[in-house]
Amino acid sequence: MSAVLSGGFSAYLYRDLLLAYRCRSDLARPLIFFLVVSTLVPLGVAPEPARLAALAPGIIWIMALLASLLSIESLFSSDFQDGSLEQMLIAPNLLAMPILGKVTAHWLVIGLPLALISPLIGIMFSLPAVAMVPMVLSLALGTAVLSFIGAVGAALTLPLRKGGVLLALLVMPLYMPVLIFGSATIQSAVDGLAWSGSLAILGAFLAIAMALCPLAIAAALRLSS
Amino acid sequence: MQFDNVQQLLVMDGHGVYVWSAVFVSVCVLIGLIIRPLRQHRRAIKKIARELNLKKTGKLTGNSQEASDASNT
Amino acid sequence: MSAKNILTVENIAFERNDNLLFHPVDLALSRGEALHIEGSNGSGKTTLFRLLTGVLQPSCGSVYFRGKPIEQCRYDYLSELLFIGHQSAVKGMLSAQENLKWMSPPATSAEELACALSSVGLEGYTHIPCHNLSAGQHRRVALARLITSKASLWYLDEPFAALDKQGIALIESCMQAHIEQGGAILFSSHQDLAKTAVRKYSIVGYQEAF
Amino acid sequence: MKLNRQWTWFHRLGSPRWFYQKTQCWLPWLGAIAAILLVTGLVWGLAFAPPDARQGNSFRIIYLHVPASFLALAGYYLMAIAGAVGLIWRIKLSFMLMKSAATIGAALTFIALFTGAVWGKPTWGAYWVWDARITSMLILLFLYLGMLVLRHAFTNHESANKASAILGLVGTVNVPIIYKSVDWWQTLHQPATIKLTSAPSMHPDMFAPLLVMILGFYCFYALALILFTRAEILERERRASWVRELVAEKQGGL
Repeated sequence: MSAVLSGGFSAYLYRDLLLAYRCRSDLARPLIFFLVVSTLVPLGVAPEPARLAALAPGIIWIMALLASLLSIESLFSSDFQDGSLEQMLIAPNLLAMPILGKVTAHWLVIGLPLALISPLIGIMFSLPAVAMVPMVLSLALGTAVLSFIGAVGAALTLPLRKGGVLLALLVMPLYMPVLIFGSATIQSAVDGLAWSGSLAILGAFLAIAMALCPLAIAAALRLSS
Repeated sequence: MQFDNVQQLLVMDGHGVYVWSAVFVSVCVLIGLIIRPLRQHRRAIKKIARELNLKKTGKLTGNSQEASDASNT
Repeated sequence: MSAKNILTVENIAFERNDNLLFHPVDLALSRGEALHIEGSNGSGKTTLFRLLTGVLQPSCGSVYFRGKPIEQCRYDYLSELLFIGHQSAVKGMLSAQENLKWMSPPATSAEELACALSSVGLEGYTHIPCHNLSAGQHRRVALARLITSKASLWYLDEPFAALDKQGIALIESCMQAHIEQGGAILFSSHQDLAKTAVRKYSIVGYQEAF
Repeated sequence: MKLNRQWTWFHRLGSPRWFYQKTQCWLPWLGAIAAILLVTGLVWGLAFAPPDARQGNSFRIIYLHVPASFLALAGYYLMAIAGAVGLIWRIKLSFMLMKSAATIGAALTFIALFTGAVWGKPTWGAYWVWDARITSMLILLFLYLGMLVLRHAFTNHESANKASAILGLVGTVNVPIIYKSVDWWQTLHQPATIKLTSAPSMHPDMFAPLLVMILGFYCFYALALILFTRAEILERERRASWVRELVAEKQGGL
């Protein structure tokens, strides 16, 4: 085929970032969703800072999880519709490399901005300042794991027309450990305990996901044609 | 036997309703797990038998029937 | 299987929902030759291409590239292969030149890309995002790969679909040139080639499995 | 026609026809053993085992809860292994086993959840308690439901089988992670309450019926799996010649 395609990881990372840059407007969609949905909580629950601070770690993580889930479905569907997924399957290089490239691009475009914007929500939820850094770190690591696991769900439900809800049902049980350790990092920081332990476990999840998810995604993509 | 009579067995000093409801639901689900495949099995056989009969009668009335058979199986 | 055959296919069959899609296919393709796959709609031509490129695994039978099964020589088989399917694999947000650069070997320079695009009749459109172009023009961007590609084995699934007269003549000349340089082409189409001599092979759809 | 997969014994073992005929004679025996074990275990546990010191008679639900949750988890691994075997060697029979294991596993997980919830009422005063064991059982139920829903979403059988096999493999990697993280989450938020399944430390009179019940559930699981798979074989292989002879002969016999 051609060396550009066999370049795999860097080629697909560059192309997906370029594509995301070309339609910058829909990059903001998950961020706006994250902000809007987080403002629902004080309206729904209670504006008192004390009660909000108690809820903050879990709520912020759940909102980030939903925002990432929303945007994961389009990871492969645009390539599936216009046929470039078929070319990806036929490229001579290892199929896991383009997948790594695409998922990293998705994380850089969706996951990282979520993590960087989360202090804003932290302030709204009167989260103590000491918990800001662990929150950003846990969200940055966590959304990477979420992108990998979500990509497996997206690849499995690719040939189905209305795969959106099914994708959420498939992927939600696999998101729960990440949610547990992510919100625990922030919670232990708020309580003044050492938060590096649960962050390390999030890192371990990322290592497992980075190693195993591309295999599952490759098998699922081969299935979709 | 831990209980003197059946009446005590049912009541189980107050916890009977929980124990027996759990037992009842579990037994129902277990029996369902046996009945459903048996019924599925019988239905499959009936379906195949109907296909066979269709094919047998089809042969009797010449080949034209055969073509329509093949298309709708 | 003599090494001369670049591609040998030994009674490939594919089963979907317990129905065989087509009668088992047996064919061989050697260098400097084009094979025209004919078959009615739904007789499984696209599935055959997917079986040949290794995306789908056949229910039985196997494909040999230069005498070796494709599972064993996947890397050099796929590096020698160019496949253009029904979809044109063109990204709407990228311009025609970026799309072609993405799909052709990295060594191709900007001039080569520009001249390939102009020879398929897209001179003025090289830097316009493709979502402004028509389906026929998307098809031409995809088929511009025939000019820039260095692959020796071509699989073309209905190359002449959505193309006007002038486009068809252009594609046929590319195929003619490729065969003369010793390449091999396997293509499916509903219309015959005007000039080049081709062998024909027809696929028969299969009503009902065994 | 040279078959590119040579017929090793492994493939013959995997042929649906061999499975259908072999299990024909196992069914009555397996059914009898499972019935005897389950009835004796249940009667023994409910009527003859001594009540627990703290929980009184409500602890008797353990005789249904523990075997069901035990089998639900073991069933998930069996399902994933069947899927993996099907994916690697492309054996139809193992995909059918996987499909049946998914249905039975979901039903057993439901039993485990229902009995666990009912057991929670007398012990902790509330039907739903976020105890580690019950929460992981709930997540396991979601995994099973995900499998069943994904399977029904596909029209083409082959991709349905392969997709759920892949999901099964991804699930098996996550099940231990989920169980460990829920346990860790449990200790983080609540002091260790009465552990629901303190089987080994139980009095021998209480433990014996539990063992019988677990054996009974294993036989029951095998029985249900064989029944479901036989029905699936008839549905999938309805065009095979041996199925038609079988049906014709059965029809002749009626």
